[in-house]
Amino acid sequence: MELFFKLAGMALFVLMLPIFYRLIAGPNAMDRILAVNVIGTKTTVLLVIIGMIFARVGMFVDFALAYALLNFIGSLAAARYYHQDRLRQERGAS
Amino acid sequence: MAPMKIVALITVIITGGLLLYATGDFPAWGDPLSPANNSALSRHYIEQSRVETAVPNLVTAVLADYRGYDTMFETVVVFVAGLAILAVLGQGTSRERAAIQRSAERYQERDMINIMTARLIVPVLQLFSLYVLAHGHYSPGGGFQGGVMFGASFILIALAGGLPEALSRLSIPGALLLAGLGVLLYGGTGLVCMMLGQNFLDYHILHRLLPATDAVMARYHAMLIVEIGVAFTVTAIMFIIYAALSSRGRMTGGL
Amino acid sequence: MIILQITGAILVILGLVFFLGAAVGVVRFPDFYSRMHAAGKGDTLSTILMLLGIVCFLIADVPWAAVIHGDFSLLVEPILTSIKVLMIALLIMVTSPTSTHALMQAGYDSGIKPHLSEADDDSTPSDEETPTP
Amino acid sequence: MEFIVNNFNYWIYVILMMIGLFAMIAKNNLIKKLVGMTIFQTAIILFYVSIGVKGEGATIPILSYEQVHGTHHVEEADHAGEDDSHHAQADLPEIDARTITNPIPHVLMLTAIVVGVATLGVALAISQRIFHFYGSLDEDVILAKIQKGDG
Repeated sequence: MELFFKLAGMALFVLMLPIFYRLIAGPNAMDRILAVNVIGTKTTVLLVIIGMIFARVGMFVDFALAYALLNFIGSLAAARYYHQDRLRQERGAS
Repeated sequence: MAPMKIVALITVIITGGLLLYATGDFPAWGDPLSPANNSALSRHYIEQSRVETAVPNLVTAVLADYRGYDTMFETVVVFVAGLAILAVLGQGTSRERAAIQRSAERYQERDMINIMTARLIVPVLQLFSLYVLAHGHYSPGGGFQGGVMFGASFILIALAGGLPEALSRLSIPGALLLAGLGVLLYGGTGLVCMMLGQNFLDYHILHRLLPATDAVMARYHAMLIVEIGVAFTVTAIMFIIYAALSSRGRMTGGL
Repeated sequence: MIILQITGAILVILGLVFFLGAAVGVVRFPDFYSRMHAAGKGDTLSTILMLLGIVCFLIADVPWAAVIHGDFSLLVEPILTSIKVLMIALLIMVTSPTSTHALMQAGYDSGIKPHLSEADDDSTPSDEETPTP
Repeated sequence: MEFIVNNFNYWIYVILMMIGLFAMIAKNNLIKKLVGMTIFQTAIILFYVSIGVKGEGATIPILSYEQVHGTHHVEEADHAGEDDSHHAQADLPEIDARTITNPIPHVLMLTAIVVGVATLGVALAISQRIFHFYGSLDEDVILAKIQKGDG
């Protein structure tokens, strides 16, 4: 079973690489924020899987919960910033 | 290429080369007998802290008890950083603030979905942060983590409902009071130890005051008090940092 | 208990498959909105599936033989952990669509143009509201 | 080649640190300098935490219930008679220090992260103030304005 979770964790990590490509190559900032958001959500799962590998899920699940909540706040903050950014530019222009 | 970049590149290559050369003398990855891992101090913490403090989480035990001075002054640093941010950014004149308020009211159409999700998440987040704080003796957690998450719940309110909404729950003077209270709680615990005739922050004497059975449990409970103090300060300062930076110190508008 | 483990393994692998779809979508789709679509849906579903699979494994790991003999204290920690993992799944179910929505709104408001194949040259989306001054 | 493979973790930290240092020196924008500073800090945090790692068999520095309170389960009933002669702590199982990750680097970095956040906040506040004052975050523009003497 540990082998299964090691393989699953590795597969998850490998599948994050295309999203990492989007993070580097994304044409604009919003694409990058999108990629960060997806990687953050997947990191939650990865943390629980790491907990399964070490057989200390009870500890790692706390990190995962905190990470999920803070990741949400982070992407919401980024979204609000870009939302405001355009309004700010309009205000400056008008 | 700008000249500054060439200078930077040369500096970076020389420094990096020296550092890489030095890594040859470093212990191998995961060596349990490396000097840092095999020191008497580290082994004492791992083997004796369960007897001396009854706290399973070694990080909490070392953070709040053995390295209490360090953590106390880290808390003070966080407190001073919050004060410095407020001092640097200032509060803005009232006329400026009113103008910002008007434009903020006009431009900030609040999103219903964000507000509803925030209403759903904020209680969970606050409850979880209290769990992280209180359960820090047994699982990863403690004052810093719980405080950051509690502060994040106020940041979430500010993101979804606007900064005035969050400031009506935790005003800036209130946050400063909370931060000061946290430092006072930490320092006061140490002072009480001193008044009882022990060294500063030597908790085991507190068994005379606390409803604890013996000196070991006194250290256990005093650690919780100290962590609560840290959490107060970190909560308040996280919110102050967000509030001041997101509104350029005017405390209106915001993200 | 082998059935629970097999279910868990299938759920985790299914989650990985959905995440593969999301990853391909994020890389290959032409514009921000369709990428967001792939990421938002595939990411949420795959996360929930994988967490459910992990819950299956956790419940299968409980020493049921001892529990049936009356040692219920062994049941506390796995159940607590399972509830926490389910809690993460629930939170992801709520927060991930919200952040997708907020990012989409922010992308629209910061003026990202959608990729319209027949109307590539008139690049402004027709229904963009004029900002009120 | 063996030199690289044996020390690849240090290579990662050094490369990250040098990326941060390069950004701190070469970039003109103050915010980008701060980003470089944060990368530098992250490299140091990773380095410290990796020092505490103890190979394959070691777990996180949180003791299990049995390691703190002794074994209370099935074994206690078997050895109840002979436990009486021992001290109360005698039934605590031995902890091999090699199976627990070193907690000291974790503690140091826990406080370092929080202080890093606080100092980053102060730095951002100061750069916001600079932007408000000079209308730009570009170092050259700010220096030119300072030399011209208008503020």
